[in-house]
Formats: sequence, structure tokens, C-alpha cells
Amino acid sequence: MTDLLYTDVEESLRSSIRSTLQRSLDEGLPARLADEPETDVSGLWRTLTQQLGLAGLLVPESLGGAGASAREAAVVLEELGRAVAPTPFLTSAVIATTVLLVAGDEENLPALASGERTATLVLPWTARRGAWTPVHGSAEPVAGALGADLFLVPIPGEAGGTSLRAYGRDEVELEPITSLDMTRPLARVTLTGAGTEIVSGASADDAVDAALAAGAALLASEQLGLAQWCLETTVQYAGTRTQFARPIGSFQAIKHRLADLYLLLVGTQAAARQAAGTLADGGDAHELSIAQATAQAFCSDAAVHAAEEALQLHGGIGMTWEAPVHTRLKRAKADQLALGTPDRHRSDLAQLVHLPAS
Amino acid sequence: MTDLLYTDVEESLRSSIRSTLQRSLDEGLPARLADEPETDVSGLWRTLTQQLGLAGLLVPESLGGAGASAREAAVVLEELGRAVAPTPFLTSAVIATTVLLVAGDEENLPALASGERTATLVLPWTARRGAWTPVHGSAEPVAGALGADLFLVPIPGEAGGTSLRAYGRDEVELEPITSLDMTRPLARVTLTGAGTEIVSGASADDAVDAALAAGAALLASEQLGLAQWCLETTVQYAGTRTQFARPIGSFQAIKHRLADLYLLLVGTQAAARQAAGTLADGGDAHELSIAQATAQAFCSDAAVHAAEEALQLHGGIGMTWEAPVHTRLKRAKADQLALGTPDRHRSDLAQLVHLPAS
Amino acid sequence: MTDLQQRVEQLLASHDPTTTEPADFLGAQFDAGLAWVHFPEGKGGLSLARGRQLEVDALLEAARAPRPDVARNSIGLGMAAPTLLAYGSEELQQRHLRSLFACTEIWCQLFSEPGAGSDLAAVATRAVPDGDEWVIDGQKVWTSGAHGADFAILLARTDTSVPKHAGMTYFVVDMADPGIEVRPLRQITGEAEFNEVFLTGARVHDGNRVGAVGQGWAVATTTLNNERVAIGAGADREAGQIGLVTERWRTDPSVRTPGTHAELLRWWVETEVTRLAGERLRQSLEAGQPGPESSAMKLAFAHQAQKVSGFALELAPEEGLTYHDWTMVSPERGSFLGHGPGYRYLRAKGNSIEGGTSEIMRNVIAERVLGLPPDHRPDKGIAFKDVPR
Amino acid sequence: MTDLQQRVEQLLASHDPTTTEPADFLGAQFDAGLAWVHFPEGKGGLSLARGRQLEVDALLEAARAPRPDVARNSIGLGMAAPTLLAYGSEELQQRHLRSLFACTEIWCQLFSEPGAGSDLAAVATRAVPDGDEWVIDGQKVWTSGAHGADFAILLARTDTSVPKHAGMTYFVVDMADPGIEVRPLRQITGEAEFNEVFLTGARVHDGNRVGAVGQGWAVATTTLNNERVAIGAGADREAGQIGLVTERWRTDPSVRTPGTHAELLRWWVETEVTRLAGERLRQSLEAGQPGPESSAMKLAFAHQAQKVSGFALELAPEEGLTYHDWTMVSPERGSFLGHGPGYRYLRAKGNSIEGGTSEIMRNVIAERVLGLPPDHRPDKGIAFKDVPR
Repeated sequence: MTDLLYTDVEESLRSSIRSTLQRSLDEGLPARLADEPETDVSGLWRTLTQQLGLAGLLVPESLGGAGASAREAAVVLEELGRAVAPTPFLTSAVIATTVLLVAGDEENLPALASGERTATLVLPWTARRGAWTPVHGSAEPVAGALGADLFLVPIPGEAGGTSLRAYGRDEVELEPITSLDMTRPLARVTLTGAGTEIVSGASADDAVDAALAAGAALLASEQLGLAQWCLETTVQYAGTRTQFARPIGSFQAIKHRLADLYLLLVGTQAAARQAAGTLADGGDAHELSIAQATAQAFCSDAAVHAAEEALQLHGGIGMTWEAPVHTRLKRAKADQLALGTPDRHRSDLAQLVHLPAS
Repeated sequence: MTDLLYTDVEESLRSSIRSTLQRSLDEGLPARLADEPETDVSGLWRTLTQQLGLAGLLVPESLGGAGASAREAAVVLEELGRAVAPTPFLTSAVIATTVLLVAGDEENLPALASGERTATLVLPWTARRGAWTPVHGSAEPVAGALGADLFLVPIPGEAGGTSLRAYGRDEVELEPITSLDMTRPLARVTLTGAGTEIVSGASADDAVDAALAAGAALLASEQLGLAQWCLETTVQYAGTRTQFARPIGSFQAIKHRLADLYLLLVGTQAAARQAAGTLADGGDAHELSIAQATAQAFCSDAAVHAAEEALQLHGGIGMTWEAPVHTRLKRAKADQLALGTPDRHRSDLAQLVHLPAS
Repeated sequence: MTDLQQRVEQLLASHDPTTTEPADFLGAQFDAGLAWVHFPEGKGGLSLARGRQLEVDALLEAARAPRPDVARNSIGLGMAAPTLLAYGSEELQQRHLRSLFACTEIWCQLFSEPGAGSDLAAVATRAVPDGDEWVIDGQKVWTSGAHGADFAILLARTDTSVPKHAGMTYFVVDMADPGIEVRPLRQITGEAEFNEVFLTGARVHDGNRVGAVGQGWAVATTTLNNERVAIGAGADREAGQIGLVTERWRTDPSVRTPGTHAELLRWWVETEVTRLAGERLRQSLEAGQPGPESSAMKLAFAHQAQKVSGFALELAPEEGLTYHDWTMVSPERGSFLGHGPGYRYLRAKGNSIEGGTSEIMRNVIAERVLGLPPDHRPDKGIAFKDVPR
Repeated sequence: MTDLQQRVEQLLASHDPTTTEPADFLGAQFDAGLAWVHFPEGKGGLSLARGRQLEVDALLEAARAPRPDVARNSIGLGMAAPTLLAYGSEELQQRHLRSLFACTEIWCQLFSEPGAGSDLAAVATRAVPDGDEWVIDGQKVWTSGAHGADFAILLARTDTSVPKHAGMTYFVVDMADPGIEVRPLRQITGEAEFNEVFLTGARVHDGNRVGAVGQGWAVATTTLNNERVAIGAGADREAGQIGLVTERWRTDPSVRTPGTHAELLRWWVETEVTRLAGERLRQSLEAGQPGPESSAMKLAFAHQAQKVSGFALELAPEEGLTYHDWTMVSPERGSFLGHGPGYRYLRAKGNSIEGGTSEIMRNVIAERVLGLPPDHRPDKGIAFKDVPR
């Protein structure tokens, strides 16, 4: 079994990120991005990159990175998820970085690792391992494209295979899409230049699949962090909000719902740690896929449920724009749809664990 | 819209049955039947038949019956379900009677209507409209066979069609099956005689289908009555059982669960009344089928849930043989499997309401 | 032809539904006793059974007659009218019922407060007598349509020396009073469909009191029972969120997967059963008065609207990731089925909060329908001013 | 080779696992400190980390050495042992720990009463001092294996003049006492897996007291925390009810429908995640002591066992309508996976009741893990004898 707990190093990384986010991320920013989508949020990413080296976390030291593993990246995502921080960590430092690592591209990685440039994989944000098609001219909705410098695009290559190509900012056209979650805004990406081929054929497919799999595996940790924020915030609110001359958290029905939510998060945490741990350990590809699909099938719904319960138990307050609960609900719902819905991951699992439909 | 309420006549029928059952049905009998399956329960049926004419409820007056409709039969089933009364009402007075009525058999109906004889349709108790096959030699598990005098069996006829035949007690062999619900014990029925043909071909299929549809439509009312007993009994228990120096029904988590159960039964009642009412009204066959499949898809699970909640909220007491809760749980679970599971009825609905799978 | 049909014929004959101004037609309908046939004569009704209104409405519908603007004046029509009938003075009834039905008066509701949400009886807005007037100070919240309303029904505290339920009084307030300030309250959808309302020295004549001083809770309960009954009476099959999903399913095979099919069928059954339950409730209400049973319908509708609207996003995930527009607007009326799937998902979250949270509905069912013993209420029997807050 | 491995080698060398009597082998394992390595030396352990027991067990397993009969003596091994270690006198520890591990002493538990189920602290069984003995009178219920047990752990009331939690004391009771009568208690499965136990003037020497007089609640909490942790630590994938269902699915295509497939996959994911959560709990327990967190695992296992065993009947409905046998028997040990689908469905209903109901587990999580404020407790601070019952 992989280690499902957190190491001391991971806990210390968590503290650093949490305190940096507390200092550098204005709590009102996530909601404000809906009204002011042009707000420049690059300062936050710069801080996280320069102070904590997050951009190059998964990049080997030889290429200017920290040489850390998926376990550490998962802890980062838990904290970014808690805060619904608008950063390109998942899209650039996890997914695009994995594309380049698996494709063996050493040219672009140093700039990504240093945070000098950010990249994104150009596919619909709903794509998942084994369930995507090469891009014909344009793709939408693409996450991490707005603000990116480098666009990694699998397109139909010669002779029917996939050609994985890198495009600069001047080789693509971006149209922002009004998104349910404006802290991870989406865009339509249209290819206008020729790009540069990185790899082609099976190697291209493998790189894209590995990146989508890593994204799905680690998205579970973002969902975990977000869900834990929802539980903790709601427990705190229920302990202080008074109705009927009692804190509402003393009402047994509220207590039992929060207990059930705690139980759900115990599972969410285990599933997310399993996906991150097995990804870090490497090992049997089939077991990795099971862990990833299980994590996405479970954690996606769990995070949505946590955010929905948080909203409901905050009552009218939760329905207001002013309270921060809605920013988590929007991220949770968008995350549920990202990188494959739970329904799609369950049907992957049916294949993986030999439970045929008929 | 069909009338979803109860008429005064129906309410008065209900009172008669309830008081007759209170007088004539020993509360401990349902559980005792597991230990003493040979117990003669025909006295109860005789009382219900002689005093209330239940055996001929659906039979026209010209054939010696009461000429009542599915609405009244539904009320009877609500009361029989509450009490988990071991009677052949559903199998003989509803299903077998409908077979004969639709087949236009006037020979056997008078004896059924008077309660002199009871009959059963010989098909697995899981059969449903459009999803059964003619019996080759034997069938199991068959409900209502033990104690029956007349066996209505669709068998493969000449030229590939169905031959619907009546067999006497001496033309079949019965092997009792130890059943989850011993108040409606099952059996294996083997045909040993030749029987007498009632109808054949499409008329035979129609009679069987109509009977299974009526059975499914009215089983919902049995499930309703059973579920209401569970709610009422549990509300009463929760109001008197004290733990932590409070009646457990004053704990909000218990209250909310019982409120949710009430809500579930509001739906169960509406669905059951719709199935009974549309069946009684006649009218559009397609709408009837929708009402029946909806009722079975919903009420089956609802009754199981009601019984499961009753058991859980009775705590350790509920787990004992001595408490009557388990008799409802066993009937509810058996009813869920009877005449088509909710899953099967939902897939019928997909066809009926044009929501194709792919 | 029944007497009722004759009356409708007469109305249609005397007021051509295609040319008469809506307000005039509705006024004439009120005068003919055809507004609410179960109301008394002279007050918009004919003292008939509640259910017979359906006959009138069907005939008027067929004649394409003007109808009251239920969406814009739901508070007035659905809540203020039955409350005024039950508790209002003759003068209040005469002054408001007709205009309210004609929708020349739009109404809003000033009940909830920041500290009195689920615990509505904890309203702290004070009404202090001053001659034959009352002076009102406090803050109300979650008021829909306050910026366009002419009148409000208000629940205020008139006595803090008695337990909370005993110290409230119910008023009709003129929203034009200079002591009333309305501010938009933005929701998670981006829209400001509701308002906060600040009352600072607002004045109300004692003639605008509804019910006795201290009787406010009973009056408000009538209002709320009528609110809850309004939800979901007698809808068509596949009405609401489920209809949008089934339409998508039928017209767009690309959304179909075996897993979503199984889920779709479950929601189809649940919503169909709830529709039947709503119809059953409507049938029983045609005879009687709304009671706590309608709380169950509100619970079911909220649950299903939320689940089905969430499922809709999973069904078409690329579309689900988008949103129609985040620009803050103050719509004249709320919409549950408008804009796009993301909006509907977010807006449905309010269904289990507004008009009494689902938790409060469950309390109501448990205690008032099932008769379960009450939970601990530390403020029971304690003067409002002495309850720790 | 580690020191621990060496010790195991020595044990296996001195006691041939294939020929030594199980009780002798287990006694020797205890003496070697290999029974519970986290226990102190001389008491079956070596004061090592709890998790290192796994190494020992793996080696003994590989050598096919006799293992303690966990099913028959789960109360002794899982609950009495850690409680005796934490609170028992040196003499009690010396007298019982070794025999208990060797399973020459079988234990049962006398906690619950007809009036003290969820509210376990309401036990009314009295223990009255008489010289250096205690005289016990009362009725216990839901005792598994009472008819075959040698000893029992008992919670009894020794002082009714203080609030309920303060007036209990914990004892070890010899089940051979003539004042103890055991009657089978039949369950909904038809079996009598549990007992009612009637204590009438049963006598217990004060040396059999565990912990101080009045400390019984704290001692019992240790017992219960150890009970709950025993549930579901580190199982294999598809262990339990889900494995029976997946096996059926894989081997019998006739049960497959699109709807049940969707449901099967949901249960597969849920049970797999709970397995991982159990594994994570096991990993964290290797370092620390069981705490209230394990309540969450018990909740999850009970819920899933019930749902999946119910689903199994729907999957094969003809079989689901049958039952293996209703004859009343008193099995030596309970079985969750035996007999047939109907039995498993019924037996699983007990999972959310025995060892603390799911409702109590949720209270524990809410108050002790999440720190939510307590609910109203009318008996708080009131002498047991003055609490209305």
C-alpha cells in the first residue's frame, strides 16, 4: 500500500503555502473576478513561484525544478483549492508540465519551472485519458489558456497519427468564455500559426494521456481542500450563528449532517491520497488508472456536496454574493465537470475492474 | 386527472377491513408463520370473504361479485399491507381474477367471487407485463400457490402461441419454498395434468399482461399501507422511548428523518392512488402503463426504505424477532422484487415516455 | 349552464376581454365575485368552494381574458389577500383587495431579518406606538420586488416584555414612506433579485394594523401557509427543471450515456411522483384550507429542482462550464428556468432557503403533522428582551 | 534481520507451529512479547509501535502458526485486553491477559440494557458493596456469545446520588456465578446470536474491579473506542458484501441490466473508497491510539453493508425472494457473509445498531471530532436517581 498520510515535509509545505496565500490573496478576489475578469492575478502566481518554487515542483532539478513528486503537488492543490486561488498551477505546473516531461521536451521545461512562462494543454477541459480527439483548428472550453505563453496542442498529424505541437501566444487566438468558475476562466483557442512539433504518433498520445491522468489524479486533492474549507467554515458558522436562542450547531439534525459530511471527507481524503500516492510511487499502470478513476468518481461529487451543504447550512447568508461560499460552489461544480465527469470515470472503472455492462 | 383522494365509501370500506383485521388477525401470526409454515390461515380469508365480500370485489355482480373497482381493491390492499395479513387477496382476487375477467371466463369466476375457491396465476412472482414466458412444465417461485384450488398457467400452445389453461389442485405438484416473506409463501409448481384451455394466442397474452399490470398497479397500495404502518409505529415509538432523559422523538435528527419519511409517503400515496385510479377509470392504455410503472418504480423502494427506517429507529428492539417490525421489512423487500423490480419498471418507463438509452 | 358559468359569460359580455384595459377587466372580475370564488361576496368572491375557481379560470383562459400578473404580484395575490381576508379590518379589505387583484397595487413582504431567518419569530424590528400611529425601526432582508412595490406586509415587535411569539404585530406598510430605504441584495447568481429594506422612523397608521396587537405570529402563519401552498399546485408532467433535461435528452443523442440514463430515469420518476402529490394536494385543498402538509411539497420541489438542475450540468459538461453573464442586474421578477443551466443550478439553491428553509419545513412536518415532541427551546416562556443574543 | 524478526524465529524454533497445541503456542507467543508488541514487556508486548505487530503477524501467518480465535473471542482480544492494560490492576492483568490471548478464556460484554441502549450511561444494573465483594442485580441485553463465555466485562451503577456518568463502575465478572442466567435472544434473521443476561445477586470480588469506583464511564469509553477501531482495518479490495455482488456479476451475465450496472459501479466506488479510508486509519493508528475518528469508519461500513446487501437481492430477484432456513439456532459466532442473500440483508441491519447506533456515531463525530456544541441534555448535572424515567 502507498502511504496515505502526510509526511512532515508535506505538512511544512502546506503551512508555507497557506500562510503565503493568507498574505497574498485578497479573500474577496475570487468573487470579484466575475465582475472584473481582466484583473491581473499574475502577481499571486509570481509570489508562489518565486517564494515557494511551485511552478517547477514536478520538474527535475536538472531542468531547474524542485524534483518533487505528485504527493507534494497534491498538498499544493489542497491549499489552492481551499482558497480557490486563481493560479495556473494545475493547468501549467501539473498538466502541461507532465505533457512535456513525458514527451521528453527539455527545451520548454526550464522556462516553465522558473515561472517565467506558463503553458497549457489545449483540449476541452472535459477531456480525460483515452477520451479526447486531436484539435482541428480550434478547441473550447480550454482552461489555463488566458494568460498562458505556451500552448501545447495535439493536432491530427501526417498519416493519421497525433502531432503534439507547441504554439506561442502569437500563433493562437484567444476568446474568453464567460465561465461558471471565473477563478479558472475558460477560453476558445484557435490555432493561427504552425507551431513546432514536440513529438508525434504514440508518443504524443502517451504524453497527452499521462498529463490528463495526472490532472485527474491531482484534481482530487484540489477538491479535497475545497471540501475541507466548506466543512470547517460551516462548522465554525454553525457554532456561532444563533437561532431559537441556540447555536444552530447544537441542533442534532445539523450535527448529523455535518458528521455525514465529515465521513464523506474522510473518504475523499483517502481517495485523493491514494491517487496522489500511487502516481508518485509509479508502479502498476492499471492500479494507477483504478486509483485515478476512483478518486475522480468519488471526490468530484463529494466536493460538490460539501459546497452545497455549506451553502444550505449558511442559510440566506450563503445565497449572498458577499459571503465566500458561492466561490467554492462554483469551483466545485466546475471541477466536477473537468477532466471527466464522475459518470465517465465510473464507466472507465467498469472496464478497469472487469465489471462489464452486459 | 383521476381522483387521487378517497371517497367516503372507500374510507368506510377501510374501517370495516381494519376492524375485522384487528379482531381476526393475531398480531403475532405473521412472525409465527416462519416457524410454523403449515399453520392454517384460511380462517382469516374466510372471515374477510364472508363478512366483507373481498374475494369477489372485482367480479361483476352478474357473476356473484361486488362489481367494485380497482380503487376499492387498492384500499383493501392498503389495509392488508398494514397488517401483513396472510391472505390470497392480491394473488387470487386481483391477479387471477383479472386473468379470468380479461379472458372472458365465466365458469370459474363465481366460485372465486364467493371465496369458495382461490386461484393463482402460475408464473414466477417476479414477472411483469410484457416480460414473462410461457411455463414449460414447472415454474418458481410462484406466489399464492400454496392453498390455492385453481392454477391458471400460460403454457406454450400449438403453433407457437400461448395457451392459457386452468389446472385443478390434482393436476399440479406443489413444493413449498422457504421464503423471505413467509406471510406470502412461495412454491414451485409442476404441471402433472393436462388442464383445460381458457383462451389461446393473443387473448391469452392479453389476459396475463392485464393481470400482471393490475397486480403491479395495486401492489403499490399494499406497499403504501405497509409503509404507513412503519411511519406511524415509529412515530409512536419515538414519542415514548426515552434515552438521555428525553423521548427520542424530540431529537431533531430523528424528527427530520421521520419528516423525510412522511414526505416519501406523500409521494407514495399519490403514486399508488394514481395507479389505482387510472386502472379503475380505464382510459388510455399508454397512460395506464406509465402510472403503473411509475408507481412500482417509486413505491417499491419507498416501502423498503420505510421498513428500514422503522427498524433502525427502533434500535435494538427493532432487531428482535419479538418486535413486529421485521415482518414488514420482509414483506417490503419481497414486494420490491415482486412483479418487476424498480430497475425493470424504470427501463419500461424509458420506452413509455420516450427517453431512449442511446 | 351553471350559475358560475353565467356570471363569467356576463363578465365577458360586459367587458370585452380583448379591448378592456387589464386593470379594468380584473376590477370587473373582482366586482363579479370571480376573483377568488371562495372569498365572501363583495370581497371578490361568492362564498363557493375553493376548487370552483378552476372553472372560472378555465373559461377566462379560453376567452384570452387578462389575468393577474402572478409573477410580479405573487406576494399580494398569494399571501396578502388571504391574510387580509382572515385578519384585516373591513376598511383594509375594502381599500386593498380589489386593487391588489387588479394589480394596480404591487405588494412585497417584510418578514425576515438578518437575525431572524429560520427563527422568524425573533424579529427585532420595533414598532412603537405614537398617538394613532406606529413608528417602525429595523432592518428587513430577502424582500423580493421591494423596489417596485406599493405596499408591504410587515411583521414587527411591539412588546419585548413577553415571550417572542406573543410580542409581534402585523401591519400593512406604504412603501412610499420616506423612512423606508431599499437596497439591492446581490445573490450568488450575480443578480440582485432581492433587497434589504431599512426602516428608520417609518410611520404606519394604526388602521393599517392586521389583527390584534400581539397577534402578529398567528397572522404571519396564515401568510406563510398560503405561501407554501402556492408552490407546485397541479403542474403538467415534465414541468420545471426536469422538462429542460428531458428535452435535451430527446433532441441531443450526444448527451446520452448508460450512467446518465439511469440517473435521468430516477429523476423522471421522482418528479412525476411529486407532480402527482402536488395534484393530490390541490384536490384536497379545493375543499379545505392550506395546512402544514404543504410543507412537504415545498421540500420535495426544492430538493428535485436542485438535484435535477445540477444533473443538467453533468449531462452537457462543456456547456455546464460556462455562464450566461455575471453582470449585476435587478430583474423585475425572479426566474427559475431562465438564462442557462449554470444560472438555473445556482438559482435553485435558493429553493430550500427562501420561504422557510428545508430544515424548518422538516421541523414543521415533524411537530405539526406527525406530532413528535418539541425540541429544546431555551427561549420558551422568556421575555424577548431577556433572551441572550 | 531485525530484533523482532529474531524473536519470531526463536518462538517458531522453540514451538513447532505445526505440532504445538494452539493454546500452548499462543501462550509462548505471549511470553515472548509477540502477542501485542505495543503492550509492555511481561504483558504480552515489547513496548514497540503498534504498527509493528503487522510484521509479527505476517511472519506467523507465513509459518502457518496457530492464531487467536478472533471471531470467538473478539470481546476478549479486542476490548477486554486493551481495557485491562489501561485500567486493570497488576493482578487482573497477570491473571487474564495471557489466557485471554491464548483463548483459554472466552469473554463477553455486559454493557447494554433494555433501558440503556444508545444512552449507555443510563445503565441501571446495580452493584452494591458487601464486605470485600459487590452484589450485582440487573438485566443486560445484546450480549454475544454469553452462553460460551468464561468472563464478562460489566458496567454497573454503584452510586445513584451523582449524575449518571459519575456513578458507574467497571468489573470483570465470572460467568460461572450462579446468580447469572443467560437466555437466547432471537433476531430478525431467525437466529439467536445474542443473549439476554439476568444478574440476580451475582457476587464479584472487589479485586475484579477495573479502575476506581465511579470511573466506569471512562473505562468503558476505552473499551468502546477499541471496539470501533476493530471494524474494517485494512481489508482487501472487494472484501465483504461488495465482493459477493461483483462475483455474481462477473460469473452470471443474466443479472446484468444497464440500471443495475450504474448502481453496481456506484457501490464499487464507495466501498473501494471506504476500504482506502480504513487503510488510512490503520496507517495512522499504527502510530497512535484509537480515537473518536474510528466512528466514521463504523458508520461507512454499516451503511455500505446494508445498501449493498439489499442491492444483491434486487440483482437476482427470484433468489432474493427465498430464504435459507428460519429454524431458530444459536450459532457460536455471528456471520455477516454466510447463509444466503436474504440472511445477509437482514443481518446487516444490525450493523448500524450494535456497538453504538449510527445516530450515536454521528453525535460522537459532531461533538468530539468537529467540536460542535452539545445538544440539550435534561439529565446533565442531575443525580441518577432524580432523573425522570
